Amino acid sequence: MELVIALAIGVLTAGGVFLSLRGHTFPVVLGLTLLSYAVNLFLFVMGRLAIGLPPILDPAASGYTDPLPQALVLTAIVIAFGMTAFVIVLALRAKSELGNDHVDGLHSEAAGQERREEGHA
Amino acid sequence: MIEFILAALVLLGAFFTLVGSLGLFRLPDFYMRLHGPTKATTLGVGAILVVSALYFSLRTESPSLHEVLVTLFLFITAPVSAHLMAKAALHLKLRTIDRTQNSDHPTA
Amino acid sequence: MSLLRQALPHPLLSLTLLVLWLLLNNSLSAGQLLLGSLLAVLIPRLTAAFWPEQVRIRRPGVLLRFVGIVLWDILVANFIVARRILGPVEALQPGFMRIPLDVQSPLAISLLANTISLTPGTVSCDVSPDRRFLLVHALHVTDVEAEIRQIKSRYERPLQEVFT
Amino acid sequence: MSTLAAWPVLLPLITGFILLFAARGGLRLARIINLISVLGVTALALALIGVASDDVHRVYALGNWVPPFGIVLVLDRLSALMVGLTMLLALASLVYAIATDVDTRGPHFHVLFQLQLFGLNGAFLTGDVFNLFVFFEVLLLASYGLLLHGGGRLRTKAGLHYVVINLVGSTLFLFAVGALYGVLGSLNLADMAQRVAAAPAENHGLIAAAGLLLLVVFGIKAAAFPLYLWLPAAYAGTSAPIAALFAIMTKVGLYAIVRVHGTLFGPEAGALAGLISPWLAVSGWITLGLAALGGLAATRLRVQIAYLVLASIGTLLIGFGLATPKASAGALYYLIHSTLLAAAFFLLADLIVRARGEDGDRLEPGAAMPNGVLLGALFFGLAIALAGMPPLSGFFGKLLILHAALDDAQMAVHYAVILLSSFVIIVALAKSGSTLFYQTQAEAPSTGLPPQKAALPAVLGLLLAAPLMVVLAQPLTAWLEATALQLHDTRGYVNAVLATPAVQSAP
Amino acid sequence: MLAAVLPYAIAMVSLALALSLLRLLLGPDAPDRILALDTLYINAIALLILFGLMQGSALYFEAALLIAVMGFVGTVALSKYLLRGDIME
Amino acid sequence: MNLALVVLLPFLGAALAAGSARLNRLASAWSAGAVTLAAALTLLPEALRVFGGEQRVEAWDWIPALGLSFAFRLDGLALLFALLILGIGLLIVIYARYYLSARDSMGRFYAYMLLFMGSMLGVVLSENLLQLVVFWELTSLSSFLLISYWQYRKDAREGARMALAITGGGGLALLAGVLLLGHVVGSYNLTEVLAAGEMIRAHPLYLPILVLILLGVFTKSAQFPFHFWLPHAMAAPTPVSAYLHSATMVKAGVFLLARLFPALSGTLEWSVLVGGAGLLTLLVGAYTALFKHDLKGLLAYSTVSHLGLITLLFGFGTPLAAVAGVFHIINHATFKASLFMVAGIIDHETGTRDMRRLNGLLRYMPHTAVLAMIAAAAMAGVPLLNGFLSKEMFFAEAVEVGSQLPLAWLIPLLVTLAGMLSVAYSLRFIHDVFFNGDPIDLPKTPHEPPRFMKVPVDILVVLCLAVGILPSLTVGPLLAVAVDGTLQGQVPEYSLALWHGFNLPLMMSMAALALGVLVYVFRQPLFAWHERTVGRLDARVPYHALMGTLGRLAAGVTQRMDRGSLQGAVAWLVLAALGVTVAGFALHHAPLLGMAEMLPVDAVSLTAALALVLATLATVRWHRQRLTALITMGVIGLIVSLAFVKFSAPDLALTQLSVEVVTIVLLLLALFFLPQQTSSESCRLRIGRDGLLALGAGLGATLLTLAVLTRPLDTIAGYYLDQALPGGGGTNVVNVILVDFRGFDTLGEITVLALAGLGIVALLHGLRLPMPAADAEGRRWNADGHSLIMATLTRLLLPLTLLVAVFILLRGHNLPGGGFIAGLITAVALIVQYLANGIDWTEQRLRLDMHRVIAAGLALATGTGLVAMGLGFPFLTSTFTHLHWPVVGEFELASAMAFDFGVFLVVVGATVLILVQLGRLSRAAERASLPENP
Ligand code: NA
Ligand code: NA
Repeated sequence: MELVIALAIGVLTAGGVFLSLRGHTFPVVLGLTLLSYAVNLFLFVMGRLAIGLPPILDPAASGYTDPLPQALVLTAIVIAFGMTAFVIVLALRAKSELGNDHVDGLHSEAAGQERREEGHA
Repeated sequence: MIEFILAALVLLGAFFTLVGSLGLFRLPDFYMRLHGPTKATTLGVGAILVVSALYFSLRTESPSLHEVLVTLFLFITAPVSAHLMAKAALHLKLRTIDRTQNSDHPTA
Repeated sequence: MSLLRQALPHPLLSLTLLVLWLLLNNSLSAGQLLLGSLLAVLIPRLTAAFWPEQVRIRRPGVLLRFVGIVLWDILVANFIVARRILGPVEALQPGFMRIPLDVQSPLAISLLANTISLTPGTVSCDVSPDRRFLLVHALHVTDVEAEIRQIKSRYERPLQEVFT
Repeated sequence: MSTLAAWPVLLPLITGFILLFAARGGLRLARIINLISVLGVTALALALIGVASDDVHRVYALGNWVPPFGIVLVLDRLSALMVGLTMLLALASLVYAIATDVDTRGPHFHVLFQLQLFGLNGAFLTGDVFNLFVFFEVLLLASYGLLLHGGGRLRTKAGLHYVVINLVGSTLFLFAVGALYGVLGSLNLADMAQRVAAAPAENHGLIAAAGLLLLVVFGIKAAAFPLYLWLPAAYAGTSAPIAALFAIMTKVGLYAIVRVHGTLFGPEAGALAGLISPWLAVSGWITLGLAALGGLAATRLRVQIAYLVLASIGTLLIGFGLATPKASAGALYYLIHSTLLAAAFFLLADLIVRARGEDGDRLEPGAAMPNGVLLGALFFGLAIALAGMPPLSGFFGKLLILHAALDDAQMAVHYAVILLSSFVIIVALAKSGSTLFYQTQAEAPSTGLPPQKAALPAVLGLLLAAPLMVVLAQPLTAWLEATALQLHDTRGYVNAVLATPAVQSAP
Repeated sequence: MLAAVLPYAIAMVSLALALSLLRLLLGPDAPDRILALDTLYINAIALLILFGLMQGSALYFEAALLIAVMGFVGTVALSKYLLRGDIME
Repeated sequence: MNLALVVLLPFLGAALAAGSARLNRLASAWSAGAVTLAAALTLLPEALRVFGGEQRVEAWDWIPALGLSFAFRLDGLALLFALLILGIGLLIVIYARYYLSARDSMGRFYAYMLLFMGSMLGVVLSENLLQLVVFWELTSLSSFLLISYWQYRKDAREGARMALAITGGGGLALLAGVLLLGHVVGSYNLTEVLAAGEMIRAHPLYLPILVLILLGVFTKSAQFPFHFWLPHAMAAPTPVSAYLHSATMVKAGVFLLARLFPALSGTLEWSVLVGGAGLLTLLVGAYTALFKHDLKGLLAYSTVSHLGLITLLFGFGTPLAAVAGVFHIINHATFKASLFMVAGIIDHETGTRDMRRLNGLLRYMPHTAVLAMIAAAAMAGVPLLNGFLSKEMFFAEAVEVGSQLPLAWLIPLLVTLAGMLSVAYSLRFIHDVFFNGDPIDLPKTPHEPPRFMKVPVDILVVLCLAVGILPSLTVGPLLAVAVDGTLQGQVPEYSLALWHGFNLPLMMSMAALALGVLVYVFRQPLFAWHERTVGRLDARVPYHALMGTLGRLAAGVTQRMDRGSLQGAVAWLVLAALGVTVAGFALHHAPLLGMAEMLPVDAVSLTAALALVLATLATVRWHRQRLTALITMGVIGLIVSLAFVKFSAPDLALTQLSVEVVTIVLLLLALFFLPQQTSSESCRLRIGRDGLLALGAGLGATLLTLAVLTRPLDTIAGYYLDQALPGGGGTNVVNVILVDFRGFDTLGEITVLALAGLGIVALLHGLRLPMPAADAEGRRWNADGHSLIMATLTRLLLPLTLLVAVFILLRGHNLPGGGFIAGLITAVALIVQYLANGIDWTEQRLRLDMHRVIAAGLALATGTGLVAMGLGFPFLTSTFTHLHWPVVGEFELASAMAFDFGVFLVVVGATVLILVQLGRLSRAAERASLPENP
């Protein structure tokens, strides 16, 4: 089972990284979301896998899984949601300010010229 | 006896759930596919929920009826979903299979 | 009366909420009854603005009968639809139906559309903007007119009796 | 249990929601509330520096849950110093923002500002690794809002890059913290340090990998090579008071490295001791080199200053990478210097842009500026300080690091990189200063405006640090040496934190 | 007895899940995919209840309830997007 | 205290001069003079004690950790330099007052001048070597200010920058050298360093130390090949040239040679490096000087040459050579300063410095001409003038040292040649300017300068004569103490007599004089040859080439790295993360995987995992069809939620499910304003690169996960399970952790959410985006805005959903649920109303300012923590109690519940705020008439 989970995390990570490396805002947001799925699962399984041992105290329970990673993941999910919301709105703002939805606000040929105007070299 | 009923109901529920998805999978146009999930699943899920209600009521020896709520919400929300999806499909003028009657569906 | 109206703008809703609360908690304890009643009063008041009009149920008996019929139809419909899904696709004769509407209140129309979607092989697709027709898709229909009559008598009439 | 550690964190949060409640009260009210709060917390922070000087770790167990189970705040010399530094910057930045009406250019400036402080102070004080993550997110999200405040093309693009990179960074943070928890089973820094020291050898590879992953995360914040690419555009693009406040932002990353890695992989960590030193050094060399070249290549003043910030980071990485108390003390001196003066430089750049009018901050000859002599003198002073030339603080900071590097095996490389990059920076600043202030076109009519009177105290106040740190070098370096010793005494830290008792009953 | 049939029930629901996913991947049109996602949610409700029965635990019920309460919102929003583009007007 | 005061007075004076200039133009000149005098007077008592044989040291702690003390030293060498700096400084102050024109700012000039004076005094009076470096760099900075004094002139700006680059850069090398030197000696104090010569020379670091220090020396003293900055520094006003670039600053280098002579000299390396540089500079400078048409250019190269001479003397390494070196420092300072002032007078009175136009000035300014002739004769080494004496000593040492080398004649020959050139250019300075026919086309009619402009020159020329004729009576005592200071007591026998007999050095002098005259007489063919060949060489070329290369390198590297590309930055980030992870494992030779047992796989999990993988691949494959990708993402979210259920995390499942729904709505709201399809943008190469990075990252994540999961876990979790009920009052341990054990995290987390809301409001402020009128295929949008059925049924749902939310909220402490999930349910219930009924309709019915809801939530959550503080417990300390009420029965009240309600409020407020603000964007937008992607 651990191998299955590890592979799932791996695939999510790979997909997330690939999309994060795209040149337009929306795919990047999708990539970041995939990454957050991946890392939430990762963080979660750091308490090790346990089936049928939810950390809800019950005299009849045979044991409990580690509750701490769950609390951390919950926090992480919320934070990731806030971040996703922010970045998607930022993508809109960027589209408005930059005129298109490329992450660098332009298409590659014009990039060099603009960089010079921005004063970086 | 009750065990048997529970077992049968569980299998029935699972069966309908499967049939719903099967319909979704194999029916030839969108409007036909829409029937699978919106219906078969209601009973599928419903039967399983009944089992759950009975099972936990028996096990804890106190009534467990909150499963009813799931059904209630599904009965309200599933048709809304179906309606909007159909509306979207109509708007997009999705193809129907040729033998569909009134396929020019005089505008609603 | 008006004071009661203010306190309980939608008594039926309040009752529903109380029942649901007890269902949710799987409990009939005094505490839950009290808490449920409190919520049954509070939530309708908080959401009163979303429900400005009164929902009047004229004939509760008809309503109960209607619910029974619908549940039965759903049960039957599932088997029918299951058979059709599992059977040969070529045998299916799908079609659209335009059902003229007699009910006019939004709630009644919505409940009718809802019922149609939940029952035998039909899905409500759209309501005409003038609310005079309901467009329904049927998975398998041989006699469209008969089907329309059936729907109108079996579902629309009771609804019209309950909500006018 | 002393509640002192809690207030620099809580007060900004409280001010934050008060400001949110008072949102309808108008800008004036928001300014007054914000200013009063910042003044108060600054005073408190400076007092805390005094309090922390007794070498005691003041541990505050939130929720009265004893470590390692609850979250702790730890006030020691270093955290007090960082909080103090943050508040000084905040004060200058806020005064400048109000004086130049930057806060009118978009909604919620003041709330974001206070919550930024909440995040920063929290990050500096927390003794818990996951809580550090949370505060990082708080300070990042606040910084996104502030960075983008006012909008504009370059700012938005830079902001987008900054945000996306940091979001990937946050993911990495969780991977690293998760892996560390998965192998160590704790989140309290002190407890983790103990567990690292006791870890069986077969876990060392995993711990090292997770630790280095965490270094990458902090490296993004610190803008260490190769993770610095967000910095030049972000700092050059945002509004001046925010760029000034952001001078502390990169230091958060450095602080986290020093605190977290210093504790986890400190002298007690056995085979894992000193895990990151070589990485810091190499990254520092490249960062510093690239920063110097970037500063020389810059064609806009604010980009150049951004690269100067980057250069200071490279120097600091080298300094902290030396991993001796002596070097850390020097690096801390340099850290204070570079933070305050980089901030001053961003504010000054804004005044220069204002005075140059349509010429902006392009490093091209323009019309003579109103109050050009004053601005030129300030520029000269800041350039000297940031280039690390005598007699201002930058020189002495660099000197302390160079001196500490004498004992290091890589001494020759440290020297070559630091001194050559200093040379390049001197050339770069001489060029830009000469272009801006000397090469003016007398016949061109000026479109610029003189500096706002109320904005000058912010610049001058920060600039004052440069001579002050030299004049007061003796007590300052003595204090920083003690701070570095406390920092390197990881055993002391661990013992102090883990021995914290719960409050039994109300006094 | 229940315990004996539960794995089969779960297997059937899993198969249903797979079929829904296939439809989602096959499309061909956006409404097909939306419908498939909606069905996946319903399948998940069944799966959750069955899992609860298997574990003998009522703790998974709320997840099912939550899907029933909120699952349709995604479907509705996606459909409305196809219809109007602007889903909140 | 006195020594420190001597150094500090000019710095204070700089402020005085700048300030007083505001009152009166001349006030700054007066204050500068007064300050210089004051410093000299302060020095006087100390100087007397040095003449009495003492070495004065004053020290205060500065940065003890560094070995840096605020320390001053006055011995003979320091005294000599201090006197030069103050004495010539005073003369320059007087001279400059007449030199500067009405449009030059006197305040600025004198302020810079005094800054320089203080810095230079600091260099020569420092006891601590690090402090010496501080002042050393200050001289570079003040020199920059002085050279660029006429900032509107391009040559001034460039000359200043060049000087700063070369001398400042040399200063950095010096700093390194000094640090190493102090490291070797164990102290930066001269007293210790000078006493440790043996040890230093034997140390393995000796050569690096020597090279680094010499880099400082050679750049400062304009030694070949760093000499070229000095002629360009001549763009400075002439008083500056006279003061800094002949008499004092350029002497800082040779001062340091003298200063460290006991510590560093006496090795082969020293002789080769110092001597070699000196000799080359001597010759190159003298040769170039001859061909300069600019008066100041000639003097500049002559200065270069004389600095080379002094360097060569120290390079000889013998005590007698050091004596000659110190002596020539004095002599050169006097005659060269006067010559520069003369050049300034000529420039001032004629308007040009071009010797091709300046002719026959003797007629117009005879007094000046006489002064010039005497000073030039001193420069040429004519007997009875001071230059002659030191040059004789130089020739004698050249012969002496040369005789020990294989080619004994070589050095004497070369120095004679240099002497010859020196005579030739000195002759040219006189003949070409004051004789040689009539002036050509001068801008002004020349005449004598104001009286007091000549006084400083008078004084210096008198000194040249006095020293030349009566050396022992005049310079003797000063030279004696200076030499004593230089050699630290090892003073050799030397004689200052005019006549040492008819010896080889005298013959060399005579030859140089005679040959020099000849060279000048037959200069025409020589000049023509020079113009054709050597004259085309420009020593700046390597400098400009270097600077050009540096600039191109900077631009190239910076452009390559900082290309403003997010993709590049993210790629670096991924690469770094991968690299360190691999390195972490690789460097510690520990096994990747552990030995812990794994759980068996079941078919359902496998199906779900497969579905997850497929959905992920679909998302990646179809990321350009954005809506499709959004739907496949929904699948992933659902399966992740199921995984949470499967592995015992009901709270997480609930949270993930709720967040999923909100996220879909959020992304759809945004997608409306974005292109619905992404244009193909990536080339194959980039896809390949990104694919590799992605694969690496995926593999890394998989292995990292396995590495952890195959190891046993020893965690602090047991404490939470034990304490949740007795200590936290709840049975849902995850919730107790969230609201109690780690409530502070949660407080931060809701702050993040609040910040996201506020940040988004700020981002959307004033944002206007065109709204597409049709979808991607160009279909117009459906006309029916709100579905009747949806509107009606969702209104029905609202109270029911709120009830569920309350249920989830209240049970959270004991069972799965809690404020966050309840908040999301509530938010979704409200959002659905917006979706179904529109913003206006909903807002008329929901009169809640979400900002205030957020604020209230934060306040409530923080407030519960503060209450605990008020009771004397730490922030967020929780309490709970079980109450027994009649009828109601037993129930629990926990402060954590109030905290959780705060969480609830923030979540509701922030979520609704975010989505509705985003939804509102379409109100501000104009409907575009045409679809965006036809
Ligand atoms: Na039907
Ligand atoms: Na909208």
